[in-house]
Parts: sequence; C-alpha cells; structure tokens
Amino acid sequence: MAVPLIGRIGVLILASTAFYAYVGQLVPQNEVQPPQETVLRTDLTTAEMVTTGRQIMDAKGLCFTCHTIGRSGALRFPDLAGIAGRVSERAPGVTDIEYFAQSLYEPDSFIVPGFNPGMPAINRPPIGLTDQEILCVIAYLQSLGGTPTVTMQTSHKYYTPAGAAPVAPGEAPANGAAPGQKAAPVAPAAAAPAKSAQLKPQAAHLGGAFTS
Amino acid sequence: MTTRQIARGLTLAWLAVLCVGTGLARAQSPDIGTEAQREAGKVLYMKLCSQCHGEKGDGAGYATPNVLPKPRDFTSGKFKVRTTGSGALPTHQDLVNIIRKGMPYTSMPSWPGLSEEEVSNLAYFITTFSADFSNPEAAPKPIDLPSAPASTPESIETGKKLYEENGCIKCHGTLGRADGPSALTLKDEAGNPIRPANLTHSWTFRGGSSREDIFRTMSTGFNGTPMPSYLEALPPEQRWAITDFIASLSDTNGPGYTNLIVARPVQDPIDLAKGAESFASAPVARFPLLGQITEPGRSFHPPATSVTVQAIYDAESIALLVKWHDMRADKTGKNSPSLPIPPEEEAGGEAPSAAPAASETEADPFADTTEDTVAPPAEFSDAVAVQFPVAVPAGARKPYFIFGDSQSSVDLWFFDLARNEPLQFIGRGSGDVAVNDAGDVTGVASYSDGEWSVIFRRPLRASSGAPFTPGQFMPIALSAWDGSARERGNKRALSVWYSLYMEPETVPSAAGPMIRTALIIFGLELAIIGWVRSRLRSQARNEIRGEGRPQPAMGS
Amino acid sequence: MNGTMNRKLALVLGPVTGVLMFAGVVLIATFLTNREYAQPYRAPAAVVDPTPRVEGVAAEAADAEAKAKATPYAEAEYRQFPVIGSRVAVWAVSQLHLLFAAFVLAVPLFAIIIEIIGYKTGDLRYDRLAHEFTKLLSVSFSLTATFGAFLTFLLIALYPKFTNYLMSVFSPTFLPYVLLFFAEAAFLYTYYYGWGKFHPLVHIGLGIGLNLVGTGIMLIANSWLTFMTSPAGVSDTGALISLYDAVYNFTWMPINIHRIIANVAFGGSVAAAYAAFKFLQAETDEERAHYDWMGYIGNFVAILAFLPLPFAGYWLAKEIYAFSQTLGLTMMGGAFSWLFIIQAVLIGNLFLAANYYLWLGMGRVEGRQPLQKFIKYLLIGIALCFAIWATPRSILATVSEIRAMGGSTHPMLGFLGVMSAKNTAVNILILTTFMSFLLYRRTGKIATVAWAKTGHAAQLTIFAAAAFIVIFLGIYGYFVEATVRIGLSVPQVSSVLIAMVSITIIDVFLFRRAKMTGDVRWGKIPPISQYVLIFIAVTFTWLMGLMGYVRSGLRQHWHVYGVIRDTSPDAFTPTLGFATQVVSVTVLIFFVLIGFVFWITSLHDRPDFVPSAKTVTHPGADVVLGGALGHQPGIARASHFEGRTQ
Amino acid sequence: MNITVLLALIAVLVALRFMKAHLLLWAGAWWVGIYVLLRFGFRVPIPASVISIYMGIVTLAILAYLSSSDERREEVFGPLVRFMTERRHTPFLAVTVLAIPALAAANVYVQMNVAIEPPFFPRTIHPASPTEITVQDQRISIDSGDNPYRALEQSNPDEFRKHVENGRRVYYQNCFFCHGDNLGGNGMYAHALNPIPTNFADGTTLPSFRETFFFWRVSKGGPGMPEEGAPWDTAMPAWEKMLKEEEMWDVILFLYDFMGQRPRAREEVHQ
Repeated sequence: MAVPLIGRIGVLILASTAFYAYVGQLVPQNEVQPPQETVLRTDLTTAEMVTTGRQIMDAKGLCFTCHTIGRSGALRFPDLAGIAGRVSERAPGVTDIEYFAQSLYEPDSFIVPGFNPGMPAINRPPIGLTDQEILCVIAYLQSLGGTPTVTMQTSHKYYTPAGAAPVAPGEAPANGAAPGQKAAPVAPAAAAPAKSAQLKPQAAHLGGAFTS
Repeated sequence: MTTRQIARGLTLAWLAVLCVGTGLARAQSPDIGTEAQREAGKVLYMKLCSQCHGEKGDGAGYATPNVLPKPRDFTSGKFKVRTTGSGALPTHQDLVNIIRKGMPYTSMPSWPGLSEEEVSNLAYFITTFSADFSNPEAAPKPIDLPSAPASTPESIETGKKLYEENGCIKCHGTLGRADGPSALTLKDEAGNPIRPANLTHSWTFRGGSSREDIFRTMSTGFNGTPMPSYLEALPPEQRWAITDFIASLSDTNGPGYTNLIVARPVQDPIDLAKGAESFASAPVARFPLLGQITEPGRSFHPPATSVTVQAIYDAESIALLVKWHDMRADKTGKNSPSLPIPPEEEAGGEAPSAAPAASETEADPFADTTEDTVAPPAEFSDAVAVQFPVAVPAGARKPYFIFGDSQSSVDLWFFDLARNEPLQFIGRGSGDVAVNDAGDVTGVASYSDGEWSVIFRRPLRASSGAPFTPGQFMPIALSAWDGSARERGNKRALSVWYSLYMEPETVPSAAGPMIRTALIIFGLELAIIGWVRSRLRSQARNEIRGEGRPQPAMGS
Repeated sequence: MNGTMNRKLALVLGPVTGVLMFAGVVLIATFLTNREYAQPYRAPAAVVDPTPRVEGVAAEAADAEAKAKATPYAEAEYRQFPVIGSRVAVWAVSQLHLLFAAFVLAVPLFAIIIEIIGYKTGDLRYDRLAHEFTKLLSVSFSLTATFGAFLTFLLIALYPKFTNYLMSVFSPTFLPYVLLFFAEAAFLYTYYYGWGKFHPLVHIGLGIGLNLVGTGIMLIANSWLTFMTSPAGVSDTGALISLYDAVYNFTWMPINIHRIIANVAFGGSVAAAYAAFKFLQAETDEERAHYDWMGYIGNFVAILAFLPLPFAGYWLAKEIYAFSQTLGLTMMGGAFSWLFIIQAVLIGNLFLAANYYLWLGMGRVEGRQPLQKFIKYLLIGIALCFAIWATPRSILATVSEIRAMGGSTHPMLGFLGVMSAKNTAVNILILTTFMSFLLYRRTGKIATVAWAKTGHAAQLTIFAAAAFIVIFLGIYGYFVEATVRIGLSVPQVSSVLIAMVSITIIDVFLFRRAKMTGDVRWGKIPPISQYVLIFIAVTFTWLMGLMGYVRSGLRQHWHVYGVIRDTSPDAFTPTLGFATQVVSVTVLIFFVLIGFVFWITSLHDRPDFVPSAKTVTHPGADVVLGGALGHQPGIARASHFEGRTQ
Repeated sequence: MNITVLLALIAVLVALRFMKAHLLLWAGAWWVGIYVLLRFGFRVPIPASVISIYMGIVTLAILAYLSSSDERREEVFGPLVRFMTERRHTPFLAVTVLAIPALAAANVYVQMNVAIEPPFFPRTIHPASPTEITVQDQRISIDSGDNPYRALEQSNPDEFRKHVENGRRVYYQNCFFCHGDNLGGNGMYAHALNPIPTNFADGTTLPSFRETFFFWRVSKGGPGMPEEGAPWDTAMPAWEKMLKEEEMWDVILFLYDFMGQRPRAREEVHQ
C-alpha cells in the first residue's frame, strides 16, 4: 500500500486546491452583470421616446457633463433649455430634426457662436449611442421649447430606419438606403421584442466598443 | 410553557400587590413624580415621543397625519389601557406598562431598550400635560381585577351567549371579525375614525392578548373610544366568561406567519362550486399584509393586516383559496389595480375615509341600528389580487414586488368583488398595469361574517403566465383592497414576495441517496483500516529486519 | 519505506500521477465549460436537414467562400477564445505568467542575501544554499518569458482594440522594458553559470544587478496593469495627457511594494516546497539534514516577508478608496466582500501551518521538550485571531436569523467584522507566530547568563506591552472616525515591529553560550512537516491567484476603469465560486509546471546514464547511444560542490 | 452571553481535568464544547454560516494540536491504530464500521425530510454604489459629493438645526413605519418585510458610510439596487418620486443627529 512520493504530493496539492475551491463555493454567488444595454422597442410612442431620451442623456449619453438645462452665466457648452425654439434662428430652412441630427452626428459642422468646438460625434465611441437612441434624444430635445414630432420610424440625413424604406424581398438588403450614407443597420436589435432584455449581455451591440 | 406560567404568576402577583397598594393609595394624590424626574422625562420625551404625540402632548406631532389610530392626546387625560375605572386617569404603573409594551399593530412601538428609570420618568412627564393629574380628587383608583378562573368549554359557551346579549356584536361582529353593523361608523371623542378590534386576531389587541389583558380591557373600557367599561354592567364571572369566549376566537399562539404556501395535489378534479371544502387537505399559510407605502398613492394603515392562503392542484389546474377579514362586503362601485390616486388624498392620510361627515354627534354604538349609524355604500368595491412573475425566475431576480417592473412583468389575478369573475392584468410597474385578455383565470368569491373567501383557478399551463410544475417554487404576492376605506389602485394592503410550493404527488424515495452515502463512507472506512493495517505490517517487517529508520506512527 | 523501491516506483508512478493531475485539470476544466457561462460560444444545436451530406457540405463551403469574398475587412473589437472563452484564457495565462515572474524575481532577492551572508560569515553552507535556489531560476525564467509571450499574443488576438489602446498610451515604455528584459537574461545567466567563476564580490555585484533589473521590469509592467484599475493622465475620452501620470497612478506604488513583498514570500515558500520535495526524496541523512535546513530557511524567508504584507495591503486599499470610493466599496462591501473571507481562510491557514511547522521543528531537538506545553496557548490565540479575521462583515443569514439579530449586523459579531478587530487580530497573529519562533529558537537551550531572569522578564514585559497596545488601540478604534481608525494601524504595527526587534536582540544576547540540553539534529523532523511546507506553498500560490483576481476583477465591466468599457460577452464579473475554480486550475497547472522545473533541476544531481550490458542488445545501439550521450561520470556527481564551494 | 451554558461547559472541562481524561476525549470535548457555546451560548443566536466558519477553524486547530509532537501523535493515533488492528477489538470495530455509515444514512434521511423551505438567496447587505446618480435633474457624485447642508453645522448652526428638524419631520412622516421610532429597523411594518429594514441604531451602519451613499439608497431605493443586492426584494421606496432633494439630505442629517454619530470622512486624496 505504499503510495509513491509524487502521488502523495500530487494528492496533497489537489486536495488543498480543491478545498479552497470548495470554500469559494460556500460564499454567496453573485454574478455581476454590466449595466443593461437597453434594446429599444420599435413601437415606442413619441411621448415614451421623450422620457427615454431624457434617461439616455442622463446616463449613457453623458450629455450633462457639459450641457445644462436652464442655467445661464459662464457656460462651457450651450444651454439646452428651449433649444427647439432656437433652431429656426440658428439654421434657417432646416427642420429641427435635421438640425439636431447634424449636431449629434457631426457636431463640428455648426458651432454655436461664442462657444468652442469640443463635442464628440455621439454615434461613435466613447459615447456610441445607437441610431435609435439618438432618435429618442432628438425627441427629448424637441420637447424643450417645442413639440416632439419624431417617431422611431423617422428617417433623417444620417439614418434611415429599416421599416421606413421598405425593401422588396429578394433584393440585397440595406442597399436601398441613400447612397453615400451609412448602411441602415439590419433590424435584429431594434426589432427584438421587449422580452429579449436578457440577463446575459447582448452579443451584438450597435454601439461602439468604447462606451464610456 | 414555563415562561408563560411564570409570566402568569408574575401578573397575578402584580395584581395582588396592586390590590394591596390600592388601599394605601386611596388617600394620596396621583403619583406624578418629582420635578427632577419629570425634567429627565421631558428630555427623553422630546427626543423619542414628541414626533407623534407633539411637543405639547396634544397628539399633533409630525407623524400624526399619516398614522391611525391617531397618537394619544395627553392633554385630554384620557387613556385607553388602564387598570382604573371608566373615565379615570391611569396609574403610574399603567403608563409605564404601555410605554414598555407598546400597542401592537399601531405606530406606538414597544420600548424594550429603555431602563426602568427612563420609562418611569417618561410616565411622570406625561402627567404634566393634563391638569387632572395634579388634582387630588382625580387620583386613580385601580379597580378590582379578580384572578382568572380556568377556561372551560362551558364558560366559553356562556361567554358566547353573553357576548351576543351585551351588544358586542354591534361593533365586533357575530364571529368577532370586527364586522358589526356599526363598525364602520365608529369615531373616538376627537372625531377621528376608529376601528373595532378584530377579536379573532388576538395578536393585534392594543392592550395585550393574554386573558388577563382582555379581562382588564373589558372591565375598564377604552377611555375616549366607543369601547365601554363593563365593570358595572356585568359581574366578574360573566366578564371572565366573555373573556374566555374572546380568547377562544383566536389561535393563542399568535398569527403564525409563514413564508410558504404548500399546494397539495388532489385526485378529484377541482370543482369551484364546492368552494372551500376542496381545500380541507391543504395547510393554511398566513401572511402579514402591510400598507403600500412604497409607491405614490400610499396607504399607511389598511384595514386588512393579514391574509390566509391555501392551495391545491389537480391534473389540469391549480386553485388558490384566499381569505381575509373585511369590516363590510363592498360589492358596489368598481375597483382596478390601475385606478389613480389624486396626490391630495395621500397628503391627508386616512381622513376622507368612509366615515360619513353627517354624524357629527357621537354615535352611540349601542343604540338600535338606525339609518344614521350605517355607513353609506362605498364608492369603490373590495378587491383582491394574487401576483406571480410572468416567467419562473431563474435566480434571485424577481419582478419588483409592487406590480413588477419594466424588465420583468407580473401576472395579476385580480378579483373585483363587485363582479362575478376574476380578471387578469399584466403589471410592468405600479404605473403600468394593463388588462390581459387571456381569460385563463376563473374564480368564485363569497363573504360571510366579516370574511371574504375567494377562490382562483387557472390551468397549470395556460396561454399566459408562468407554468406551474410540481416540485417547483413559485414566487407569490398578494394585495387586498378595502372599498370602504377608499382603497383602489396603489392604495391597498399588500405582501412582499412569498413562495408557493407545488408538493409533488409522489415524494422521491430517500433510499437511493441513503444507500449511496452509506456505501461511500463504508468504502472509505475499509480503505483507512486496510491502509493502517498494511502499514503496521510493513513496519513490523522492517523492525524484524532491523532496517529502515523508525517512523512515527501515522506520521505522514 | 525502501529507498530504491521508492525510486523505481516514483519512476513509474511519477508520470502516472502527472497524467492523473493533468486529467484532474481537464476534468475541472470540462466541468467549468459545462456551465452556462460557456453558452455564448456554443454552436446552435444541429438542425435536421434533409439535404444529402456531401451536397450540403459542398454548398456550405461555396456559401462560406462567397460570404468571405463579399465581407469587407473590418477591424475586430473582440475575438473569442474557443471553449473556455477569452476572459478565462487571458486570466489563466496572465496568472501563470505572474506566478513564474514572481518566482523569478523573488528567488534572486533572497539568493543574493543568503550569498552575502555566506560571504560575510564564510560559511559555505549558505553559499551552497544560495546556489541551490538559483538553480531553479533558469528554467523558470524561460517559462516566464514563454507565458509572457503567450499572454501578449492572447491579448492582441482576443482584445485587439483594447490592446491597441494600451499600446497607444504606454508605447514609450515598451523599449525600456525589452531592453531591461535582455539585461535580465544576461545577468541571470551570468549569475547562475558564473557561480564560483568570479571574485565573490563581482558575483554579488551581478546578483544585485539582476535584482535591480528584475525590479525595474516589474515596475514597468505594474504601471500597465495599475493604470487599468486607477487610470490617471488621460482625458475622459482616453486620450493621453501625461505619460508620467499614467505610470505613476494611484495604485502603482502600493502595488509595487505589495508585489515585491509578496513575491519574496511566495518565492520563499516555493523554494521551501522544493526543499521539502528533495527532503522526502532524500536517501542519506546528510541530504535530509541539508534539505531540512533549506526548507527551514525558505519558510523563514516566506513567513518573514509575509508578516508586513497585510499592511501593504491596507495601504493599497486606502489608495483605492482615495481613487474612488465606489471602487473601494465594491471591494470591501460589495461584490468582493466575501472574497476577503476566503482570503481570511487562506491567511489563517498560512499562519496556522507556519506555527505548526515551527512546533514540529521542536522535534529536531533531542529529548522531551518542556516548551511544548505552551503550544496549546499559542494555538488558542491563533484560533481566536483566525476566527475574528474570518468573521464576515455582511453575515450570511436567513431571514429568521436576521430577525433574531435585529438587523443585518449581529450585536456581538458585528464588532468583529470591522477593520479595528481585524487589524488587531492580524497583529496578534503576527506576535503569536513570533512567539512560536522564539519558543522554537530556545528549544533545547537554557540561558546561562547572569541576568537570565531579568532578560526573560523583560522579554515577557515587552511582549505583553505590545499585545496590550495592539488590543487597546483596536478597542479604541471603535470610538473614533474611520479615517482616524485607519491611521491607528500605524502605531499598532510599529509596536509589534518594535517588540519583535527588541525581543530578538535580547534573545540573541540571552542565549549566548547557552547550555545545550539537546543537539539540534537537522533532518530529524517528522516527514509530515515537509508536507506542511508544500501545503504552505500551495496556499501561497492560491492566495496570489485570488489576489490577482480581486485586483483585476475590481474593474468589473471596464477595461480601464471609468475610461474604456468592456463590451465583450465576458464583461460580467463571474461568481466567486467560478473564480476560485479558475484559480484552483491555474494553481494546479502551476504546480505541474513547477514540478517540471524541480525535475529538470534535479537532473543535475542524477548520475549520468551508463548503458548496462543488458539494455544494449543490438550492436548498433551502442554506437547510437554512445554518440548521443557524453560519458562523463564524476562531473555531474560533483555538481553539488561545483564552483567556489569546492 | 448565556451564563448557564458557559458555566456548564466550564464544569464539564473541570470534571475532565479531574478525571485525567485521555487526549482524544479532551479534543472531542473541546470541539463539542465550542460548538455548544456557539450554538446555544449567546442570547442573540449566531447565524449558522458563521458557526460553520468557526467550527472549521476549531477543527483545524484541534487537528494541529493533536499532531504537533511525536508524543501527542502517539497518544492520539496509538489507540486508534490499536483499535483498528488488534484482534480483541474486532467486534467493536465491526460495529463501528457499520454504525458510522448507518448514522450518515440516517442523517441523509433526516436532511431529505426536513420541512420545505423556500429557496434562500443571499444578498450583499451594502452593495457598492454607482459613482454618480441623477436625482431630479441634479447630477450627484457619490464619490466626491457631500451633503450640501453638512457644512452648515460649522458655518451656521441655527440653520443646520432647522435642516435636522426638517429631516426629523420627514423621517416621522415617511420612514418610521419600517425603520422604527428609534431607528432600530423595527417599525410597525418590519414584521412583514424581507429583507428587514436597515437598523441604523446598531452602532456601525451609519459611521461606516458617507452621506452620499445613503442619499443614493434613499433616492433610488429598492428599484435602484444593483444586481448584487438581489434586486426587487427590498421595499425601500425610490424616494425621489415623493420627496424633494433637500428633504432627502435633511433626513440623512437627522439620522446621524439622532444617533449622535458622524458620517465616514472622505479619504484624503494625495498625489
């Protein structure tokens, strides 16, 4: 019954590591998930989009790091209170939706006089809002001094929702979008029903990798 | 059992001392302590008591708008729980006792952490609010509280008769479920609505649940409330008989709250027409209800304090029997989990309750039932809801206990008791409750003697909602609405999540695991013994041969 | 047991055990992959398809080709490691890299000290010991480098975008790192192969150079990983502002110190395990005596380095709190609070085992030992402190238990779960261990100096005073603010340190020319003690793995905390149970590999292969074997004593 | 501490001393004694999880003691080895060998027939907060923020008292139903809640945190719990829906004021 030395040591090592792993099983087991990437439903009403947009601006969008609502005095970035009412004077002849979209997708193309450029493109990292999320943000911005009109099916210069430009079956998908633009994302994430809010993180994010 | 006996003995001894003390105290003015004691009491009072009873002792503290019954107004000199006659001041010891023990199921807590001296000082300070205490004329005289004869079936029977004869039924109801005809109209002297005690829930008695406590309450009455003193009206034996009857109404071991409903399998198909009979085999689970004080539209003191649930299931469906006590069956009006509560109603607390403003004069609950003392029909009907998650939760995460949340919704089985059939709702948060037309749930409801019995039935696997599987735990939560207290929507009594366990028809045998464990251990033992023996043999061999260094036994 | 038989059995069963251990690893790994955790990487269940197989395969291939042609190049953010997933792959490999690196950095550190002692005292035993330690280095060094390269490849392959980002921040540090690595290699090999070939001072100089370079490497690598936990010197969007700040971030210095100390402790324990292994294999009394002594020294180094570790840990925790309270709370109160209970179990085990080893060491001395009767008191002290340390802050209790306690904290245990109590417990543990050491030191000796009584009394007084101060400050800590309380650990530690130093000094003088009641017989220690040494090494390694997990896991779903989010499927923080399983597997792999290192090192001492007449049956074989192997018996045999020791 | 249990244990140990008990018996007595002490010796019972940790440590310590010297090993293992090897013990050995598995099997049977308990999910009592929250359009940093009215304590004590008094009002209109009149987590609804309300009177809860942490808990409540707090079970409301920001800060001031404690100070930032 003599057990060779190597065997004994092996058993000792195996037993000790197994013991510690066992201790590890005794404590509470909590898997901490990263914050949910909200998959927006496609059937949000405009009113819901306004509240969602507000939440996005609070959290993921980090908008209020720089912007304010209803503050005056020395500001880093333009105050957003009543912004929808000022669109016509800033960009005459452009709809407010197009103006907001431009401000979010290409912030440097129009700088409000008196302010320095410095806003990142919101659809790209590090913020990386999805096109749907940006629609909600636009809805909220419209509600500041105006009436929100945008819906989840609204298309603008930078984005055409999948449902808005119906593509005949059999055709190559997504090529129907206006040329030179970002291809419309294939619908899965947007069309995912509300139930798809799973515990596991979504494998396919529309947003960028570096979402801070 | 022994502690009970000791407690009883102590109470008796205390009563005896009181009786002796009474004789001595008769000539003295009330015991209001020294200046220093009252000053010390004042400091404590300001810190611990004034938020409810008010800095002036007038019962108008910060908490007053939101609590029911209202905090005692010390300036009135009227105290509920005493050993003195009707209308008389309490003794110092009475005050000490109530501070120490508190009043169950009200916002008056017990203060076990305070020292004897601190409680005593507080009691002394309280006497400063009413001039009566310094009046030698008003010196409290404890009444005679004779010791208890044993409770017998006969005495209970006598008590039952006396209970009916002496008008107790008017408020407390035939079976003591606080459903008397005038129960809803009661007010205290200050004009605040007040609810009669539910005599089947002795654990909620304000003055304590022991037989001595009940006897004392009946003898002294509750000053300032419609509860009169029977000291003069009934001889002690009769009071004891009623006490025995009242004590027999409740399970003396307290509410026995649990956290689990065990659903028993039944052979015969469940027949709703048979009602509660079918549930005879299922154990009763009682859950505490609390006011919905988490979401706006709060209900701080709902009338229902607990609910009992039983569950059975057959091959196709599961049925739940939910029972709770309600002072009146409100079968008129409407109710729904999504009815809005105007913000101003919450701010006023319970004030606009069913108590009609018309009866300004103090209603005499013992007058013959007239139109005046009957509360008008409620605007809202009674209702009950059973809540399950829409999907069986995989881990710890359940939907939010108040009608779910946006990520995980709940399946509400809602029974508006003004209707004949239950409804189903999907809850995604208290502000987002939508009707679910699945029509899976059927049910019947009945009301008798202050108790609602509601049966819900649903197929084990239905078109909506989570499936019920034997051997599985399912979270369950309940809500109850009392229409006469204007409860609807978020304003209600509710429970947190508990569990419903579907007991499998055949419990897996323990034999397999037992044999496996025994064999493993047996094998280990044999291995150890074999190893020890072989080691010893080889050691012996080595010693004979005289080689090999001596090894300590079992050293390595 | 019989020596030669043991050797033969070991030859046969050694590989078998190796295979078994490997099988164990595979088994556990399989178990891990069976968990839901691995699900995202699984292919969907095969769909029943009526198409004949050949056609289906062809069509699939054609499809795949067409698809590949049509897909434009896109830069990947993440890639998946098969089966176990990227996180576990990078985790295990970096942990292994770290363990070997720690060993390679630590061994020269105490080898050089031992060598210097040997040089100063002229005691050749020390020199031989230092050389023996160094022997373990060269194989470990190449393993470290291999794992380092493996890790780099994994990072580039699995986390390309994030790796790219780190490079953009830290690229200026890469060149110095590589240069230092070359220097490390040069120093290491000259130090090892040049043993005895140079003037001792030159050789010691080489050793010091080796240590400096090694530490430099560690500092640079630490800056990368501490940056991930407590980034500094970059803008909100991650652009580099100051490389100096990025390197010298909040946790860099605490981690440096923590790691140097922990490395020494870890290296010492692994070296002691090596000695234990050799002890158990040894066939002669001299060998046993030597390896007993070596194990003793290794363990001594390990425990000595271990004592200040908790304080370095407190400093690190303080810096983390200062960097971000959220991070601090995540660590101490949130998801990781239970990890520290596991850690307490490990550390308690370490203290217990270290003391136990010392007590067993009393058996080395001849005769019955009167001092052994103190063991039970020491044991009571250790068990009490261990229990206090293992008392959780958030107690795991059922609802009824919580109701009985009147809240989430127990009226009595609540006091044991907080820092004051734990600090006190660890200080007392250290004092107790020191007492064990003192007792061990004086086994078999009786002080003969005139002031012996006074000396003993003074020692006892100092000890009592230190214990009193520690306990007093511990209790006092309940009455002051958290910031003050943290500050109290300084006087606690210093009183313990002062007590240890002063008692040692007294002890040295007290036992000059002491009367010996029994000889110290190195090698005459029960073999169980050697298993204790191995257990200590395993525990240390496991502890390193666990601490690696918490340091890295604290970031949760961030690559760089607050700057770059982890959006990969692995972004979640696994359960502690899962983490401990990964750590266990990593530790097992480490021990398989370190066993390999031991084996390679022990080849030195093997007699050269001499073909016996029986084995050579073919005439041609003689030529082949003769050509392949050098016949130089004698040199290898004497390799024990090569170099200066000869 | 339950004195009777303690005295009984001491009595047993003293008796063993006089009996000159065998080492093995001593070890057993200590093990059982400590278990009895932990299990029954405290007025407020110690949770089972902690007892198992302690007993694990005690087991290790006793094993270490028993094997810490040759003599003791001989004393302990000698009888055991003799029991297992000597012929005269064979009947007893056989009985023991059969009895132990039988006991274990009985234990399995008992374990399988205990009353059904609903699944128990442990939760982290004080989960980590986010770094920043938004309450009623205000961004509040949990890390670096502070109670805006705390500074008044020094600069304007009268104003500070007003805030505390306002906090007192808020507490007794909203919080005491669960957290109790004396902040002991024993309000009138505590019996109906799981997890039970936080006990602020336990001496350690308040001073262990900064006020911003409580502000997070008060404003976001149960729905704002992170995953590790086993969400959705706590009935703590998200008070931002019902109270003003100032009221929430005030009520936190009141908690500290009532208990006479101070919040955890912010760690000095150096570098």
